[in-house]
Amino acid sequence: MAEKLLEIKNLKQHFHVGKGNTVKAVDGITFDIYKGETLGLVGESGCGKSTTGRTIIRLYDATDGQVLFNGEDVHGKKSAKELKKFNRKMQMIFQDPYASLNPRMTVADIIAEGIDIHGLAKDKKERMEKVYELLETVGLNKEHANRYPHEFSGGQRQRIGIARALAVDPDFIIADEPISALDVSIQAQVVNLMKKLQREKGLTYLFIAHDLSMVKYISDRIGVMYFGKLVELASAEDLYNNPMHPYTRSLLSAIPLPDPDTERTRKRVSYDPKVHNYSDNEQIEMREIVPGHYVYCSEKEAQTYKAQYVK
Amino acid sequence: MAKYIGKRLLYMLISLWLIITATFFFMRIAPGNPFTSEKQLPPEIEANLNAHYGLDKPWYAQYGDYLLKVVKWDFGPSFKYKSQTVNDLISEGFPVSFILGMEAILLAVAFGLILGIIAALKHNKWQDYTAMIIAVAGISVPSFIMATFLQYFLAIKMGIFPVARFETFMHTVLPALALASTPMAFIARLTRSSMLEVMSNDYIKTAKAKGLSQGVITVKHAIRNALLPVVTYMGPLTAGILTGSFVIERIFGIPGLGAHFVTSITNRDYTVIMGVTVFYSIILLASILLVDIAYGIIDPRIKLAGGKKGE
Amino acid sequence: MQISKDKFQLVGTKISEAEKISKPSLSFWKDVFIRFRKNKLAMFGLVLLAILIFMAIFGPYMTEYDYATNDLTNKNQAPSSEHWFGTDDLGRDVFARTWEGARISIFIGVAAALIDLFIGVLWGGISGYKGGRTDEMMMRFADVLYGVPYLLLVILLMVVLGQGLGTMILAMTITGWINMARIVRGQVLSLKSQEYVLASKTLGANTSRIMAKHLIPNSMAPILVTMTLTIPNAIFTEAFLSFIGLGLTPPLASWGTMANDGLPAIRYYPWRLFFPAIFISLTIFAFNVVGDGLRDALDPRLRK
Amino acid sequence: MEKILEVKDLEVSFQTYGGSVKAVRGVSFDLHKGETLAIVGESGSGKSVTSQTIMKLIPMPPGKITGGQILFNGDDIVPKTEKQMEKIRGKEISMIFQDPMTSLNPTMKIGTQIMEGLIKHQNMSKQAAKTRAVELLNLVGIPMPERRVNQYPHEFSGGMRQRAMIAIALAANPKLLIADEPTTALDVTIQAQILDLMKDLQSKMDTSIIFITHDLGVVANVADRVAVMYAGQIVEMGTVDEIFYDPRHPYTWGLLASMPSLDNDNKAELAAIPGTPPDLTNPPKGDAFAARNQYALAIDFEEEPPMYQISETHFAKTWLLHPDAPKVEPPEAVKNRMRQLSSTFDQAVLVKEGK
Amino acid sequence: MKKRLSIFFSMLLVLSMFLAACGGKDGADSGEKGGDKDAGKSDVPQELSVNINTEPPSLHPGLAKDATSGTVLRQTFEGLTRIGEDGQPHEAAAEKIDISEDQKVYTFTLRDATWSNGDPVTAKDFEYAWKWALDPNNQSEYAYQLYYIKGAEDANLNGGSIDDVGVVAKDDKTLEVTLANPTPFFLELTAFYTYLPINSKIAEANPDWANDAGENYTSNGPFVMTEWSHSDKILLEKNEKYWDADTVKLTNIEMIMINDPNTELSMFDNGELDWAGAPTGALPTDAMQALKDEGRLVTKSIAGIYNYKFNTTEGPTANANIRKALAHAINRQEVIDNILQGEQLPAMGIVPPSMFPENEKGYFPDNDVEAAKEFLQKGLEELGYKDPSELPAIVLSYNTSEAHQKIAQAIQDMWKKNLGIEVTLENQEWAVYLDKVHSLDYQVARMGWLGDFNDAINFLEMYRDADGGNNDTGWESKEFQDLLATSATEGDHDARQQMLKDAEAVFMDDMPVLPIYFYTNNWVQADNLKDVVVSGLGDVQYKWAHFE
Repeated sequence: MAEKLLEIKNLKQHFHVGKGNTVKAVDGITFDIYKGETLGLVGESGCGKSTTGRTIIRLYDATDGQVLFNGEDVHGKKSAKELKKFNRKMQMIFQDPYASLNPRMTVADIIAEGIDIHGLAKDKKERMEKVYELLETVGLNKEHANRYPHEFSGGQRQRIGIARALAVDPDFIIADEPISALDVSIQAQVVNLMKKLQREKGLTYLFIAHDLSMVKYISDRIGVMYFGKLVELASAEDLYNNPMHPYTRSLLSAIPLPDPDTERTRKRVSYDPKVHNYSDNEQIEMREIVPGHYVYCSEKEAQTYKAQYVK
Repeated sequence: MAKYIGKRLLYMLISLWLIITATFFFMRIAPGNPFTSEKQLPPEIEANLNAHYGLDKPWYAQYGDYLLKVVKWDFGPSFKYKSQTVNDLISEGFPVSFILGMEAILLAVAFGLILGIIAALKHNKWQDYTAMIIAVAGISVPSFIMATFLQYFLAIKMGIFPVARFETFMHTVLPALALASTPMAFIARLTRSSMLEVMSNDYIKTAKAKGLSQGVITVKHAIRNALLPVVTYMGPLTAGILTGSFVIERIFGIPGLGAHFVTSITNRDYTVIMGVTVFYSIILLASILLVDIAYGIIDPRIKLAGGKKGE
Repeated sequence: MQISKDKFQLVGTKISEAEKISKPSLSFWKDVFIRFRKNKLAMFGLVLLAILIFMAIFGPYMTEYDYATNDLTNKNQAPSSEHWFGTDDLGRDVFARTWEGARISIFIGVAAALIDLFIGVLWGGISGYKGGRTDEMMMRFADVLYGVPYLLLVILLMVVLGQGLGTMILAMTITGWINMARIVRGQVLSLKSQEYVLASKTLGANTSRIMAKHLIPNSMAPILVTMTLTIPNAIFTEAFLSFIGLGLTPPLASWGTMANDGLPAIRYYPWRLFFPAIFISLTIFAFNVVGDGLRDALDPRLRK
Repeated sequence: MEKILEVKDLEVSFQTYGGSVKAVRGVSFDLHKGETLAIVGESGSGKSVTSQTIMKLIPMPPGKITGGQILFNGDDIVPKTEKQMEKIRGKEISMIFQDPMTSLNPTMKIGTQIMEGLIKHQNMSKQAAKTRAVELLNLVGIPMPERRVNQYPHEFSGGMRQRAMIAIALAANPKLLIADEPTTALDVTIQAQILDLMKDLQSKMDTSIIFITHDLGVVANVADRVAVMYAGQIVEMGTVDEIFYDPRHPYTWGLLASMPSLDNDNKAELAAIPGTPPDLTNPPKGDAFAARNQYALAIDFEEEPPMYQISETHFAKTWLLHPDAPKVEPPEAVKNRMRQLSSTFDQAVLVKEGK
Repeated sequence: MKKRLSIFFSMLLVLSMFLAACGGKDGADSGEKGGDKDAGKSDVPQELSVNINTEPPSLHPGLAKDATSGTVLRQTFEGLTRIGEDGQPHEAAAEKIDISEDQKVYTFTLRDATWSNGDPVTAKDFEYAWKWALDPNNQSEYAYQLYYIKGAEDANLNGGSIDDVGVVAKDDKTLEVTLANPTPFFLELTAFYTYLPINSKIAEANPDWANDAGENYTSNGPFVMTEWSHSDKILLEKNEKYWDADTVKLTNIEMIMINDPNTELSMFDNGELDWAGAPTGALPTDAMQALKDEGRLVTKSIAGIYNYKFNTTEGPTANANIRKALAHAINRQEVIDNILQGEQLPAMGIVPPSMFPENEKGYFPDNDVEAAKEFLQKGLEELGYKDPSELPAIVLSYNTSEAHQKIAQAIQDMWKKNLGIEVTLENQEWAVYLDKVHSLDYQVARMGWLGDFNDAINFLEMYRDADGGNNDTGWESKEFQDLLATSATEGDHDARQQMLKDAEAVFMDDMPVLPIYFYTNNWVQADNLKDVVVSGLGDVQYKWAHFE
């Protein structure tokens, strides 16, 4: 397969919540992201998928583990200059199009923020040209540059957010639930735009979402998270056709489909962590059941999954 | 809970110590001393007095002595009022200020809440404007002018109330009114804005959807939640009002604690300065603590405070 | 109804139309202003303030009398066509003194508010943004300053700097900034986890940029409201300090010193108290309703 | 079937500083006993305003019902006073809101919040109300209800809270339940549970439901009939099968086409609806959807389309059903799901003139 | 909880209404009481209400050092002598006073009198009280008032034995006092509060006896203290055991502590006080004109002076001619008429006219601008300036107070108008101010002096030494010192007066102090209140007071 852009090794992110309690938001996850692919990350709210994204981009300092970007340890970086360089390579798109744009700045200033920080424009004129170009890239036009975020609809704002991320020419974009706050019709716009940009600029995405149908559509591979752990990782088709971890199955069974007939006959599977019934001496870890399809399980379960696997 | 209070008490102690220390040194830097007077004392007598009160010792010894006294809750004798100890001064002045303060607080809270609630419920109607004009008028008139006006019109001109002194309940009405006017106005405005905020919350809509009447919604759902910011404001307010007001006490001839905050400083009555400062700080810190506890009672969510959100 | 057939021609999307924003571009502040203008009370306050400031600037020139010249033979004159607001106990024209006092009171108020703003925003911003131990220490310092007797601080300040307008303004701000700092801190605490701040961080923005471009501009609403309340507060404190005798050096007049001088005269020469008192109250009133109006106009919850 | 609710030509507008926003522009529909009507549309399409207007929960001012009728059991709600509404709210019509985090009073025990309605509408004693509250919590599937009644909302998880909201709404056995995006804020698995619960309760209590959502998957799951709203108007309405298997309005097409399918691995570009919904302060001339409509006809930019009836139950508001309109092919994704339904008329019938 | 809270608030509401309602009744009552006072002349209640401004710092005769404490002590205690209605000392606790030839030994024979608890008043009580004050362990700040007694200063300051102090109780009734020098005003001093007796039995058993009213607080004066509510009021009752109880008419005195002149006058007008203004309280200056017009204002001059001190060590005020120019250039009468309005006397000397009657005229005419200009010219020449504008800026300091501020403003204006001298004002907080003045860190500073006893020496001796405690001017003169020294041993009254007069002339010739006015006491009193005695020192006595 293609070369690895990002390697996440045993990443942990624990939050102290007072009285000596810690929340293990991310509890030792390991995966790679290949150049040019889209890796989807799904799970219910609170499972740690957003924290994973934010820790990778260093919004949080990791409790433990490594994030290697092009082989360099992201969290080991120290100097401001190195950090700045890194910030240009990795960017993020946020969930809430209302909260992710500074209401006091014009669209032009929002988009140009990266340009200003990294000094990517020689003068005002060049800066504005870049802004116009970016606006066009995301399907907006020049006239929008001097407006304020509150004048835009959710979908337009999300595209402004994308333009802001693109301004610094990143290689890798973490999209943190970029469409979950948007209407169905607008979701498609944004997803189409992201796919177009990926094709044109060779971007790599980490696409975090809880909407499985859209994740399946956009992703090459999908990771399923449950309570801070990655429980299954496989190619998109494989995950949908052959879900192995019981949690994945439950998740898939719950997605409502826009088809009354299927809905009338659908059987939901619920997930109870007790079904694993692990004993103390069992080694629970990510195991490759078939090439490229990993499940977090015990050796015994792995055998069962292998047997169940249907081509 | 106990642990929380314990921790808070510890913080209180640290704050108190810092306040004591700062006051001690500021006090000593200030020119003049307790024996400064128009008719200067023979230097030998002054030296004698200094020796007697320990003012001839090096500063660290005095500071140490002082801390020890505070710990034993014995602030020593007043330099100026020789027949009284600081403890006497406080224990005689505080009850007076307390009674007056409580009256003022009751007035301020009762009328402040009523005005604020009326204003919020009739947002942008004439009732709102009337209530807010009353409230702002309360803030707009400095207390010494308010006190003088009240005294002049209600006591001297109309003879409804006695002019001054602290004897019967009638004597307390005017000073309590003068004391209450500003906090009442603050409470009214605070209540109004927090009521407006609360009334725009979804759960008010829920209550309305249940078929509850506006009155029930206001009383059962809105006021309690709207009280939170008011309660926060009540902390420092209570401490300030209960420990008396120099201005009001002077105009109405009330033997409260407030006068000591000013006269002790102009007299350079060291022990009284420290005594009332410590006393005030304790009341202030304690009322802030009480407010926080009250907060926890009014708002059941507070116990979970301190947590960070991971996602 | 008859519709010509050629109207049923397929023309498809007019996408430029669909992305067009039909409303005129409204910057945040324009929007605020439009809403503020609808608030009659606040507009009244604004007009009042404008009049007061106008009078503070031009008032002293409207009368031939000087605010500082004594005329003991004409002391305590009631308002008349000669002395519009009467004279005080040294025979000085109260009208002239009132507007001279307006200059000083408003100047003290505004200057104190600006210093409060500067220190408060810096202190509260750093405290809130850094969080943790720094925050704890900085806020504790504010607590302590709050606990130390204010008068003692003022006296020390006067000893160190001597009496004067500057000292007076500093005296206002010794503890005045604390409130602003608390408010800014609260704002920054809630804003710093906003996604647009995170976005700026991921773009590599440093702390000062985040503060200047994101945190402070978005805290402007409560900062502004607090400022409108700081100004009357300073005018107030000045009056209080006059009351206990730590006020300005004469013949400088402020509303506070004038009201304080006029206070004992209420029974005999009420105009000496009435004019400064009414203008203190009107100013504070105006600032307050303008502040309230701003609060309402800036409140995102009340925006629709 | 008995009609429990008839909404006729409802018009609602909001007075804002920027001008008057015509949020609902002539909406008509009816609802039968025991039926679930789903209202779909993107945000700002007026679906929430419509539903809240039925309970007169929109703040007035700035909101105002500028026209139309809401007949509930034959009785017009529009002219009713607040006092009269209090007898209907909670008792006859209940509502569940989108965000269970904010729609419960954080400082009041869950039990008390359920009991309020019971005490108000059924004159229950406190004790009886509490017993009933426990039963209701049990009914909505909250374990250990005896303990839970004394807890505060923050001690409940999101799903639990929505269950509690349902318990509050159902407390007085209302005839109509309005659910305003009740599952949007929930995770998929929790959403599935809540949907099952609602269907279950509906069959037990024979309540009518208006279900507001923008998720077509949810619609397919719960609805008997569907109304598609765009820019303050219902643009298509029909049974769930009619909407999903024989949609006629290009906007409905767009909605269906913009959803990826789970079943096939087709990675072709999604048929997104371009652009942004119109600003309802100045609704565009003609069809509000025209500018975003790839099937727009010239007339769409001039004349608002009339409502056409496609079957007994199926209506669509588009010029494409005009006899003179060109035949157009719906998008690929929609074409794939189209089937011939037996009840469809041979020819679309004009219901009324567009204004 | 929610319920309880709502109950709490409804209670508040009810409570506040209830309180307001029952308050109304109360007010009506107090109104009636006022009416009672005027009714029925025959049986007027002999109850006096006065304001004493502030809490008396100490009611221990040995610790008291201020006017307020003195006011209370003067009513409750009786010294060997008491200043009578005529302003002269009369025998009080002493029945008979013998003075030795050299005027150094005083023998007091006490009359039969008892303390309020029935204990006899003995000579030992006096000896005890005076020696207690002189004992350096007892922190008496006014012990120096006793320094006229032989060995007193030594015992108090220099570790001399307390037994060597010249006061001896020969027996229960005889007290022999030996003075260091002949002191013509000694009998007047024995009426002063530091010279009051202490019930030695009680005091020895109970060092804190003076801290509160009660059985320990025994006194031998016309009244006894029955209640002391700190910072609020002091209640006195007639002392039935007082030897001269028949003279005392008042049954009760209420001394309240209101520190606001306006409030005080308002209470007086409301019938809540029988006296407003000096010496115990104060009148608002703004009320003076009206009170004078109404004919209600009572004025009495007292032995006290309001002056500006000059720093004679540096700056332009080091030049005597400049000082004189400044002194001549002010219009004192105008200040008095328009600002003080209390009929004060312009001061052109430093000893009050009650001691030097010729000082009603003083050493130079008031408002002598011509002379002032001449002095200024001379002064400027001496300093090498051509024009007053070249003078370094003069700073006039005063402690913060409305009256000081007004006077300073008026004088600032006069200096500017009459001499063309620019003066800046500087006001300071009291303690800071005293600190600066005492350490000569000023140029011109306001200071007042109230006589402790009725003798000119009291106004002169503070300027004896440049570093003397109350000099504050840095001024010193050999001639002045010599005159004072010889006067101290001079037994003849007239000769001594002349020496003191000469000393004042020396002082005025150099003008280290700019006298402005001699104080007066101004007050209003209830019409039917008679015979309250206010002495030339501003001491008030209620022994003879009564209502008609």
